[in-house]
Amino acid sequence: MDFDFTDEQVQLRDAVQRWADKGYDVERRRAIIDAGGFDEGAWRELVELGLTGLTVPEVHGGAGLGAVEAMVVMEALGHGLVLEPLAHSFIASAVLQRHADAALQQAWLPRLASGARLVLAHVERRSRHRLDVCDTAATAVGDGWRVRGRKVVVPAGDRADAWLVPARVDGTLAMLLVEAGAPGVSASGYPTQDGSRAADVVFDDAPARLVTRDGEAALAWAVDVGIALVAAQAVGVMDRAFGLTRDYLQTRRQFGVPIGSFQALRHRLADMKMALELARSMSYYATLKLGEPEAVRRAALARAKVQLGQSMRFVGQQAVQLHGGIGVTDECLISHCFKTLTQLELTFGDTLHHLGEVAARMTDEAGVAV
Amino acid sequence: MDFDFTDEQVQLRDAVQRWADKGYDVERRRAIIDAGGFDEGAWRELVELGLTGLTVPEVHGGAGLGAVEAMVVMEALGHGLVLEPLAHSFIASAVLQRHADAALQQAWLPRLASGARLVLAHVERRSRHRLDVCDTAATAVGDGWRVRGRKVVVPAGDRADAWLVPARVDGTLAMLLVEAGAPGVSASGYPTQDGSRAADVVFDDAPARLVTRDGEAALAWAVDVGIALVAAQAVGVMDRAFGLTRDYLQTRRQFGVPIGSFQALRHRLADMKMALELARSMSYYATLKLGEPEAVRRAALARAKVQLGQSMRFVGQQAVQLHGGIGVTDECLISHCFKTLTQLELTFGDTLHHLGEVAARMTDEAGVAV
Amino acid sequence: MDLAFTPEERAFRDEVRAWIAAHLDPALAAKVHAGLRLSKDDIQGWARTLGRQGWLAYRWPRAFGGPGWTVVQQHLFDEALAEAGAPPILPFGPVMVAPVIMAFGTPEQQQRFLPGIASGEVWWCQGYSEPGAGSDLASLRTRAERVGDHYVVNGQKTWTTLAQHADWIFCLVRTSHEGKPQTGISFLLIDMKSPGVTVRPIRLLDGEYEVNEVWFDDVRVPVDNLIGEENKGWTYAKYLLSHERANIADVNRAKRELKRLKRLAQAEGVWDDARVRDQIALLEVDIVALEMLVLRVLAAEKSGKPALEIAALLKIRGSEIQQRLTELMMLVAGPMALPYREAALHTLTPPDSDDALAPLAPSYFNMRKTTIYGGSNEVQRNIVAQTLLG
Amino acid sequence: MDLAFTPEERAFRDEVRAWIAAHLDPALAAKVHAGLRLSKDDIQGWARTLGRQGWLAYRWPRAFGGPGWTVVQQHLFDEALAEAGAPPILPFGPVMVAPVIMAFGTPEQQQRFLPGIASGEVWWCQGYSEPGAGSDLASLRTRAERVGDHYVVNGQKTWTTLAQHADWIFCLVRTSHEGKPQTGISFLLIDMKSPGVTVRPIRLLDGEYEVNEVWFDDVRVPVDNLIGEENKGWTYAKYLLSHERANIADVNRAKRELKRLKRLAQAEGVWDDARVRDQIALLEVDIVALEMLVLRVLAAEKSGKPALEIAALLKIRGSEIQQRLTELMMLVAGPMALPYREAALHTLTPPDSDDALAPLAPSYFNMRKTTIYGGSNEVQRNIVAQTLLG
Repeated sequence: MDFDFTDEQVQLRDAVQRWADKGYDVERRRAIIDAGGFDEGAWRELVELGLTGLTVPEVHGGAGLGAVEAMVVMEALGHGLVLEPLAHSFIASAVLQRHADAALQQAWLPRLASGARLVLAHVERRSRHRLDVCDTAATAVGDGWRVRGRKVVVPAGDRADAWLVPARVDGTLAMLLVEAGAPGVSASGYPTQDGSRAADVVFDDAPARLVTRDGEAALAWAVDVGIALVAAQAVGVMDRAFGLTRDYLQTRRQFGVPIGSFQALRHRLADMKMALELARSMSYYATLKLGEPEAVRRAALARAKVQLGQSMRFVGQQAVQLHGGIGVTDECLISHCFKTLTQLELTFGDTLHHLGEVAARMTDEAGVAV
Repeated sequence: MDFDFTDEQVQLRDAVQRWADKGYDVERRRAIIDAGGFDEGAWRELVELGLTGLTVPEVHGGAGLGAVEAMVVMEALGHGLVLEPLAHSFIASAVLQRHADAALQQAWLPRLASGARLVLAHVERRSRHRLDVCDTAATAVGDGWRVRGRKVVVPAGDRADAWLVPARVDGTLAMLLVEAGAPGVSASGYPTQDGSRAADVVFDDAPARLVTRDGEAALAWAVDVGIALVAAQAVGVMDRAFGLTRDYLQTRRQFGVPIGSFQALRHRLADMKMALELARSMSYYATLKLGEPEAVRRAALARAKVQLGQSMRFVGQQAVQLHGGIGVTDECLISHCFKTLTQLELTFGDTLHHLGEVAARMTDEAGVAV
Repeated sequence: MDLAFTPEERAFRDEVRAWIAAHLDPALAAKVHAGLRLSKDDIQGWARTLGRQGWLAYRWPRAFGGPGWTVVQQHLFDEALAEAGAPPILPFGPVMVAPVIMAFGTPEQQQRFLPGIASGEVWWCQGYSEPGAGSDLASLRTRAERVGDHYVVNGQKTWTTLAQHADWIFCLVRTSHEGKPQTGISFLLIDMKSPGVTVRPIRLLDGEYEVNEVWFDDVRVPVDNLIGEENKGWTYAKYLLSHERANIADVNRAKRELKRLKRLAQAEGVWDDARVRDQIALLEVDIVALEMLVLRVLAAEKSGKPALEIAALLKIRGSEIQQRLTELMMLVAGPMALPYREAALHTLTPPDSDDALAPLAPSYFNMRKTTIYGGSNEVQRNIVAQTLLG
Repeated sequence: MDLAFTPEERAFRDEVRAWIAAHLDPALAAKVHAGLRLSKDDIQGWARTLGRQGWLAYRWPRAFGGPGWTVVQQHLFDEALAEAGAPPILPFGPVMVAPVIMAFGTPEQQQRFLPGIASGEVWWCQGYSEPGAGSDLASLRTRAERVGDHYVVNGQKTWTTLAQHADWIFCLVRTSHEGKPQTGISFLLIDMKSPGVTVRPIRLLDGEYEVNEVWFDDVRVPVDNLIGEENKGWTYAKYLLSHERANIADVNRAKRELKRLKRLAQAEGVWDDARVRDQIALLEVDIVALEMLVLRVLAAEKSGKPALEIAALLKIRGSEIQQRLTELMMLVAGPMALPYREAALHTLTPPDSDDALAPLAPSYFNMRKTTIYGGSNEVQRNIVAQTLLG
């Protein structure tokens, strides 16, 4: 049992954090939001930092690193409030490695490493957080496949090179890969609440490659990996929000004293610290449980998201509250932290949804080990 | 719309409060707890105050007063932490007036007024808070009835003169009346957590009189009346606990100052006040909604119990917490307030149970008027 | 003790409901029911409609041109407006500055200012807060120096709601540095068209421009615009605060929004999801309890009794509930709440369209203000504790 | 970064589990699993069993007769004890006074006192709190005056846990009134059989006698019983506080109690009640998160890094969870939790009997103490805030 980071992991974190601090400062971020929420230049920089191939095996041109390194990177990106959805490169890498055949891996893993954007497109208009609601359907046509349906709120969905698309095949779920530019594909993008970008993507008998017929397992895997990544990102955002709030309490003066001298606010900050550290603990837990058998893994990731959801809401709301009026302005970074946390809570299943998952998967046992 | 008490209601409240302050002081209360939780002398004094017949019609020897007067009395008894279950006299009066035939009313309402104890015995070992779980059964024998079953946690159940007993007849619920001393009846009493008294009562083919074949409606009515009474009692207890806590914060010194100067504790007291006033509001609401048609009434009373349950738990726990070490001693009255509030939360359905009732009865509408 | 309204009160409610139904543009009501942002014309147009009927200043006594309604009638009217989806009545004119003018203004000032407020023609805003003086209002620094028959005002106000549309602003300004900070403050009315007044809208976290910074750079204000005595402004501001009514809890709006939440839950297919439904049920209980609290305060006012100990709780609870309402609506929409669709925040879209969900998250964001402004809920708890403990 | 224990650690766990299974009386374990009250013999008998094995003082270094286990081994042993239903190890001897004696006692004092603690033969209690000095420990007034080679002690302690069974008490006493209140305090060991010591058990809200008042009336204590230097007691007490371990969160007990809660929910027929089950699920998340927090602190200690910023959170969260556990168990029992059955609090009854539910409400009542003692959670939040904000 060990929660230390290796020297390499610390270097990785520092490198990403340095880039975010210097290369992705508040002004650039604001410009990216104004320009629609996704920046090709920033993405290229992520590629140059080697991040898109971080978890791609070395034989396919990646760094061959694992879930802990992905967590370290996501936490740093969260702290930097980076808008570009690198998490989806990690998710795609995980799904392809576990579920795709050798040819598809050979075709796509190197492209992922070199920066191609392969994005999970699983949310539908009526699915909310459920993974079993899927109206999109796929049919075999000759030696290929066709996909028909509509996916929504796909991260940077109109800037993707391809999408991983769950679709029904004869009543069960499959996972397919559809390339941008294929006939019958159209994506309409828009900004999201946190300033990043998403799109609705329509597949009108679009040609596709089959990733796996066991789409249920592949989607569950994709979402669990996604939960762990979102957890790490959220910890980074909360850490930023916590630090900003602590600073504010120490510098802002009212009634002739720093507001950090008021006991009610001091206790609130202590409670924020509690929420942050519980969330950080469960972010580690989420990442370290990804290797467990599916039943254990799913229960664990659901637990993590329940804790993360509660912490995100509390930290986000209280960070704004403790900033007072300035906290609700667009100018103040804390409002961006708050909106990012809100968006992350709604991503890959919200708190109530995952509470249901925990309840459904609960056994007689208790503790981290089960 | 008017929440003023009439002069008569104020006099009634003052009379009960005076009796509780002087005649039912802490020492007497402690002696009653030590002696088993029910005192015949105290009951006689309640009878002499005219309280057992408060809601019995004047033609039957009562005062002919209504639900608001019962509420006023219960709040005063709650404030006085009175152990004897007067609420059940009001419940019995309400059930008999609404559901019993003239003969049964003639037989029992005058006895109620003169102090006979007729107690609702509806909880069974496996029912928890549900009213539809009932294993006790009744059968018609000749021109009478026989009851077989076991009821538990019946307030002062071994000191009752008779019980109102829901029982199954041909699959539906009926309400019967069984007299103490009848063959086949046995009651074993015990103290309860709040220091009052209860009993398990076994009916072994005990002879009974039918109150009504519509036991479902009668039981729902009994419980709704009970909820309103418990709500009022709880407001009295919370008011007492709140006052004790406020006094303690003003007098107890730590670190050289009254602990009521610490902002975190001051805000907690403000939150207790909030919980108390929301509860008081919903106690009024509960009482004033008793006259509505059954569907509206049931939804309203469930709402009231949800608010009361939350307030009771918060006020009880925080009153103890703010008292510190002394708060968890038997000697300190605040611990008795806390235990009483705990017991009241578990009486006539707890918070989660009634949340379910509210959810099940929810309509498109909103507000007090619906 | 009775929950029911009198037959007269019920008749009154029927009357105002009918009038509102006849005069409120259904398209405008639909915007309100859909949680859309309202334009200046939406708000002021409706204010003028009410003004023509004499109902914009519905809390005013007859002596000043109000309808002279009882507190219960006022509540029923407020309820009828909310349930019909009427645009909000901005409080700055009729609710905030008008009572001060009535109580402390000269007859000339009353004749000069009150009619424009009652008719909805003149848009007022409030100049209290300053940068650095949030909850600590007494530390304000905007100063007014008497020069002949004018004050010369210099300084900055902030969080000035909808000042970008305002014709007039009522300000607390510093006219003296002697004594305690509170004692050197005066209550001044300033024409927003005066030379030297600059307004900069502040973009809020939901993308909207709802509050402003207002600068005063050697703004000349006639001494006739001073309310009451110089250096007594703090007293007038406190008078205003102590006259804030039960409607600070905004419970009628909460009832309307609860109905909207229920409609949304049905439309989004989670009305039968036990977990979501329990959350709605809990909120329903909260709102009923809040309404009962409001009714108790109203009933006390009606009987002429003070109910301040309870009234202080209304702002805390009301704001928490407004926040929870918007939070739950957003959660009901799930991931569909995430797209930020600027146009759909202003323009009606079909109720079953994706765009209809666009206002939910911004409303949730916007409502964070309710526990901050008008004295943060921390300050409110200080006030409650002060009344309880001294 | 790894959640798994090493093979050596797993082997260690197997070993201690097997030993506990072989030595713990199943009837005693059943009492613990049923939440019953334990007698003096229950507690001390088990302490002696551990003492004979050398494991009662399981956190001690080898130099003082402990097993010299790593922090992870200590945690695994604690977990094995909890899951097996072993009676608690009272901390006053092995965890509280012993480290102070090791760090500041003379070799003679170490030889005199430590063996009796390690063997479980000598029962210790803690004399810190006084009436009027709860969270404000430095204001204590029990005084010790040096008279020849004795101190004469006068005063009163309170909240002294299980002092009615104790052989010795370690006390903070005032030996000087000069300087700050903290500077005049000394750390004194007192034989409870000394003339002038009076113990009065305090009845708690659950009917149990768990804490006591202890009076000192001209009690003569040899100066040999002074630990360290006179007037330095505050330093030693603080040393002790800073050495409180991750087990202050009591997470292993929480895991056992969560399993008990689940058994209860099944037995009472509410395991499939969605509302109750959600509450249990939420608590399961809380407990996993708490365990992760504990493991992080342990791992930091193992790597020799301080983790005090997180450790300060453990007492707050651990106590809240203990309270919620007992609260939910009581709620699961519903009205069946209401009978107060004194005998059933001490004596095993069939698991499906009504009596088996008797301990639930008293446990809930009893657990209110956990957010009060050892520095109330309000004081804990002060401490956390102090480290964050200064």
